[in-house]
Amino acid sequence: MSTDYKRIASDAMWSNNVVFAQMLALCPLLAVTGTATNGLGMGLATTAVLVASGLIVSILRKMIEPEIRIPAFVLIIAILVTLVEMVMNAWLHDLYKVLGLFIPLIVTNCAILGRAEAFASKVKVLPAAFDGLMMGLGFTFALVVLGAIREIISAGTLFANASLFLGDSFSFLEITVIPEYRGFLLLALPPGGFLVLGLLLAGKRILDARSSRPADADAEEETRPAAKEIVVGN
Amino acid sequence: MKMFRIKGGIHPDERKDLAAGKAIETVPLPSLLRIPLQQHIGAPAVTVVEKGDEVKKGQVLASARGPVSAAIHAPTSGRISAIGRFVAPHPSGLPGQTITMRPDGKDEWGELPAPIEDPFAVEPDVIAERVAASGIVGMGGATFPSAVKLGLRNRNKLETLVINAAECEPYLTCDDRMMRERSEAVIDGIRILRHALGVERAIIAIEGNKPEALAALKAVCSANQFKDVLIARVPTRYPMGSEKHLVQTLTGKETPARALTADIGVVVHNVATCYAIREAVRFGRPLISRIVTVSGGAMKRTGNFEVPIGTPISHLIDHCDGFNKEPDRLLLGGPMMGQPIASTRTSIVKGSNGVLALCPDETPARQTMPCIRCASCVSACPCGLTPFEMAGHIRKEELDAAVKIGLLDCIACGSCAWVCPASIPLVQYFNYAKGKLTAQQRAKHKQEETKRLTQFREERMERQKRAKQEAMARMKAEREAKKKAEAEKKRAKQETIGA
Amino acid sequence: MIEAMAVLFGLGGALGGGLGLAAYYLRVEGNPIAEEIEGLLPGTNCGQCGYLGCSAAAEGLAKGEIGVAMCPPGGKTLASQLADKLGVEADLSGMKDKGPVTAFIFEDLCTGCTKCLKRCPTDAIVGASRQMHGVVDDACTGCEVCEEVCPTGAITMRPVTDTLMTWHWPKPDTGLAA
Amino acid sequence: MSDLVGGPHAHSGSSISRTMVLVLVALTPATLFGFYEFGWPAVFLFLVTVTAAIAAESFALALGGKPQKPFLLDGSAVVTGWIIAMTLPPWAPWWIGVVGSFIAIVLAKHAFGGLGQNVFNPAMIARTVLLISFPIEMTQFLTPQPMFTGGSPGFFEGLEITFAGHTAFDAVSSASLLGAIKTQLGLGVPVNEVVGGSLSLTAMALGIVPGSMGETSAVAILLGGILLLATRTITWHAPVAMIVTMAVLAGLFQAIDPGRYPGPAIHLVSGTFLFAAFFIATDYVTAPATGMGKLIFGAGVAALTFIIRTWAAYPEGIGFAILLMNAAVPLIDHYVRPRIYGRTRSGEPIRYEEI
Repeated sequence: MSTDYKRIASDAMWSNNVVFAQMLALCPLLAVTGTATNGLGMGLATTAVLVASGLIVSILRKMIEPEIRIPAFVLIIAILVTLVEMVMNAWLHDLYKVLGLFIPLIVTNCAILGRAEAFASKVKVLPAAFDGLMMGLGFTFALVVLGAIREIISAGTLFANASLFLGDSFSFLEITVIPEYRGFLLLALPPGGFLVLGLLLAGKRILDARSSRPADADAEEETRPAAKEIVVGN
Repeated sequence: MKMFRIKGGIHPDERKDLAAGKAIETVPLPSLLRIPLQQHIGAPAVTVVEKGDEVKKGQVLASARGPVSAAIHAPTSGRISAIGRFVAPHPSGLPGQTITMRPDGKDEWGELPAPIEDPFAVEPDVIAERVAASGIVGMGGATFPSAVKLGLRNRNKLETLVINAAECEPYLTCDDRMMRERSEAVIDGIRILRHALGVERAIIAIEGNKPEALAALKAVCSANQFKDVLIARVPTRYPMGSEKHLVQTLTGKETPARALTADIGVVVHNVATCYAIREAVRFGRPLISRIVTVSGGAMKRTGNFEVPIGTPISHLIDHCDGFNKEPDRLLLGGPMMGQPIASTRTSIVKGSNGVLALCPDETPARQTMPCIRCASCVSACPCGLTPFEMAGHIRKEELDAAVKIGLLDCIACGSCAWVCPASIPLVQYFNYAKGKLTAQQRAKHKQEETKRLTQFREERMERQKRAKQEAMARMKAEREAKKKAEAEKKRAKQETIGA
Repeated sequence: MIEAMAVLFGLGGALGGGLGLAAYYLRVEGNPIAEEIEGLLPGTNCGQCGYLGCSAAAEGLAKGEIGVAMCPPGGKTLASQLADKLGVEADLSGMKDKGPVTAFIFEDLCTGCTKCLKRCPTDAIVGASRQMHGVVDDACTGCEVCEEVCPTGAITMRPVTDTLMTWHWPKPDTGLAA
Repeated sequence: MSDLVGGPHAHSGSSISRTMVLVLVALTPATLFGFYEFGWPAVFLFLVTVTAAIAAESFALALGGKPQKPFLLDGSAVVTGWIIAMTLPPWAPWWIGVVGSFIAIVLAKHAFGGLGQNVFNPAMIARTVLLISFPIEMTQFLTPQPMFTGGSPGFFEGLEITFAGHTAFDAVSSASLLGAIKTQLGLGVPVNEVVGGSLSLTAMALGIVPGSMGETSAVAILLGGILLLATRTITWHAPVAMIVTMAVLAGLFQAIDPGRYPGPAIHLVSGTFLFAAFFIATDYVTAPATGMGKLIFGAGVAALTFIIRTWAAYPEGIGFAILLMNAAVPLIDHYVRPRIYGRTRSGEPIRYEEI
């Protein structure tokens, strides 16, 4: 396994992003991204769990028999999630009320178990924790983007109620993008989540296709003379 | 007579008026005749003449091979100038074995089998034998050897002979003209066929758009008071000429899938086949010419022509003064099920009922659009299929899925593609899929065969190796035994010396 | 506190025991898919894939040691079949499909050395020592083994061309419905 | 000679654009009546919506790298835009039409692969999305003010209503009949009193009632429907199944409690029902392919509509009913297929006992 931190970061943020590339964790994704603030909260909670679980799984990786690794990972994750839930209930009660049910559901977030299984259980402690962090940030990034788009279109605001979550000093984040907006309710509803996610995925594919196109063009350039030779040969 | 409805079907623009009024003409002999050995369904015929042979009209050029095949006879007298591969009358334009013959212009008959004076007095088998010897095949286009169909008598309990005179393809009028001009002979042929099959009655099914032919046949029947021939006027609807649908219209019975109409007691013969059979039975003449409709908007002169088998299509077109404009498509057969002609150098064969030169306003070539699921094809399909769905599967190469929903029950009549508002070439999709499936089967068969061969070879190698080892072991044993014997001898010698 | 620990310990013991038993009794050996794959391969053991025979190649495929585009006699068709069976996405666009080929022997170059004859896995080459050899098209799989062993370069692979018997309509142009 | 072309070499001459033009012709009576009833704002909204549909189509084609000309000329975008306009409240602001058209064409049609590939009826998706997202704008119906009468807004006032959004003009806004029944029932007023009060059935059949632009006049819609049936553009199956099912269900429930359930006549002539029966449920792409399938589809739409109208929150629930049945179409098509010639329904070859 590589401990190329740059690579880990770029993988997690873009090319192997939990949402945009692996298409995991769609349940919390679609459910809580009605606003950017919710997305941010959910994303950070998940990041905390990812970092901690990566750390612990990596530390214990030599002790855990392969036969029981999945129950063991689940146990670790479940305990971490319970801790996070308690922490949020205690210190970020308002956000806790909004996210509610979805905090315990982080346990079943397949991205976390997936990272534990595919990465943390195979590498040293530091890269595992770093990967957890970057994956979490990648997930947060996706949640915030999705939440922001849905929020802007559905309500015309951005990061509404951010102060509830981050404290009053962050109230500058709360922007009303389109004043006197009538609202486009559909985007706040679950179908809106699917629609925006679909469009974002399409957008990513277009971007990826564009960045890989020059290589293809070169390849074509190389094969062309060969084809000509054959024609001449005939 | 009570008719039964068939489902689906279409009413294409008939365009029969282009040639329906033209009496049958004979075409002068061309300078060369090219006679393919594969003019029928089944195994190609085997040549019995050689290059340079002088042949007489009606002489056998190639004989049938195997149970499903048909003999081929010389259309005129002349010299065999070549036997080899030549462009076949087939859409692919690939070559097939062909006999090339140069007519000597004398048109001399050779020795023909003796006419059967009273066909109704002889055993049906005698007639079947004569039909087989005369190389007669189904002349409606399917070209199935007729003698094989006559043999169905021994396999199935037959009740009815249906004469297919529907001629439902647009443009084509060759059967119509034959029934009008040679009605006596046609009826006679039908009665001979009825006798040969041993059935009670024959029903002639004519589409309502041929009233003259209908009247002509009726007149013959009533004049002679034939009780065994019924004439039925079937609705004008394509594809009425499809054997199974014609039988359903007349009897109300559907032929079970993957079965023959004979399984429900009905045998269908084309009306032109009946005429050919009569010629063979009454006069001993083999099938060496047929009536062909030349039509289409791009032809200068249209008409119906009696053409010797093997006549190059270009000769026929020239005889009709050529084209008045560049044809968009040149077809052998009708516009619905006919095949494009790869080259006008190919010839008229036993199954060619028409040569059509269509101009662009007759064959609108249009852009294929996506399917909008309008289901016109579903209501047009006479076989109860869902063509748009089948084509969708085939487009995605899901051939098995297409078979599952009935691809192999498709008769390729083209009704679906005719109605399709998106101009999707549905029939070509189906032909492609059917062909590809056959190719896959062939490949699989070959793979199994080669696997068997490999196994066989490995066993042989193993055997050889074992045999070699055994031989070596034997040799070694022998050597050792010899050594031992020698040593023994030596010892014995020494002992004797010592003693 | 004590209760939480007790519950977790209890659950751990019971479920862990169950898992241990499962790991012991439900062990899976062998690979059933290899046999299915072998059924798809040509079965001529020509060895062009690098394995000793088709059965070994099937094992290799099942283990994922080799890509699906490994069998020249099978061509693109086989590769896509294998990809289906193995449930992998294979990019076959780069794989040039020569289509089926069969061996052809140039008469004037053949010395009758019987080298090809001995190597042909399907006995598709006929002939005898010092006599011109010929290929039985129906038995030839186009595995190219003979081409490799021929000392005079008298054997070449020719694409199988359509005949009236094998030709079928090409797939129509999909038009705008792409 | 041309390249190898497969048969058949004759064609009926039908085409997608021909079909679409027939649909447009059939829509014309209802459209003209709508213009007459609701005046200039309706005309402007109609023009905006259709133009937006064409623009959306062009945009989506460019995005998908498809050729513009054949797809713009096939007329399907115009039909979609036209039908959306028919289902909008006539004085709705312009952006309702634009948003609706883009949702229909880009999301409901081209995201699924374009012409012929969409699972759901684009116009109904647009209507449903609009209804959910902009409930106020989408339920503001008004009492008809026939054109060139005193109550009708003039050309410039019409422009103002459609484009500036503020209704300086004094319109008598009211709920549609189904909405009114729903509200009144909630207040405890029996159906017969609501109906007996202000609205007569003849007015509803003619279309002199509040409602969407093209849906109010049963007579005009029937005229178009008959044209479609006569030209064999549509088959009778889906409309008849819808009407019969609705009549039976509504009749049944009215017989049980006339105070609670409105009768068949009201259900049939009000709202989008007839319009949907002839123009939406018969959409080729999103309806089953066989006659039997269409019957099931139509019956399903009517039953769901009745359920949604009667017991759910949306009195104009036919859009949901259509979309739900659209989702069931692949299933219907899978199980309901024509019997193949020579085979029984189960696909086995026919057997005759005597042979």
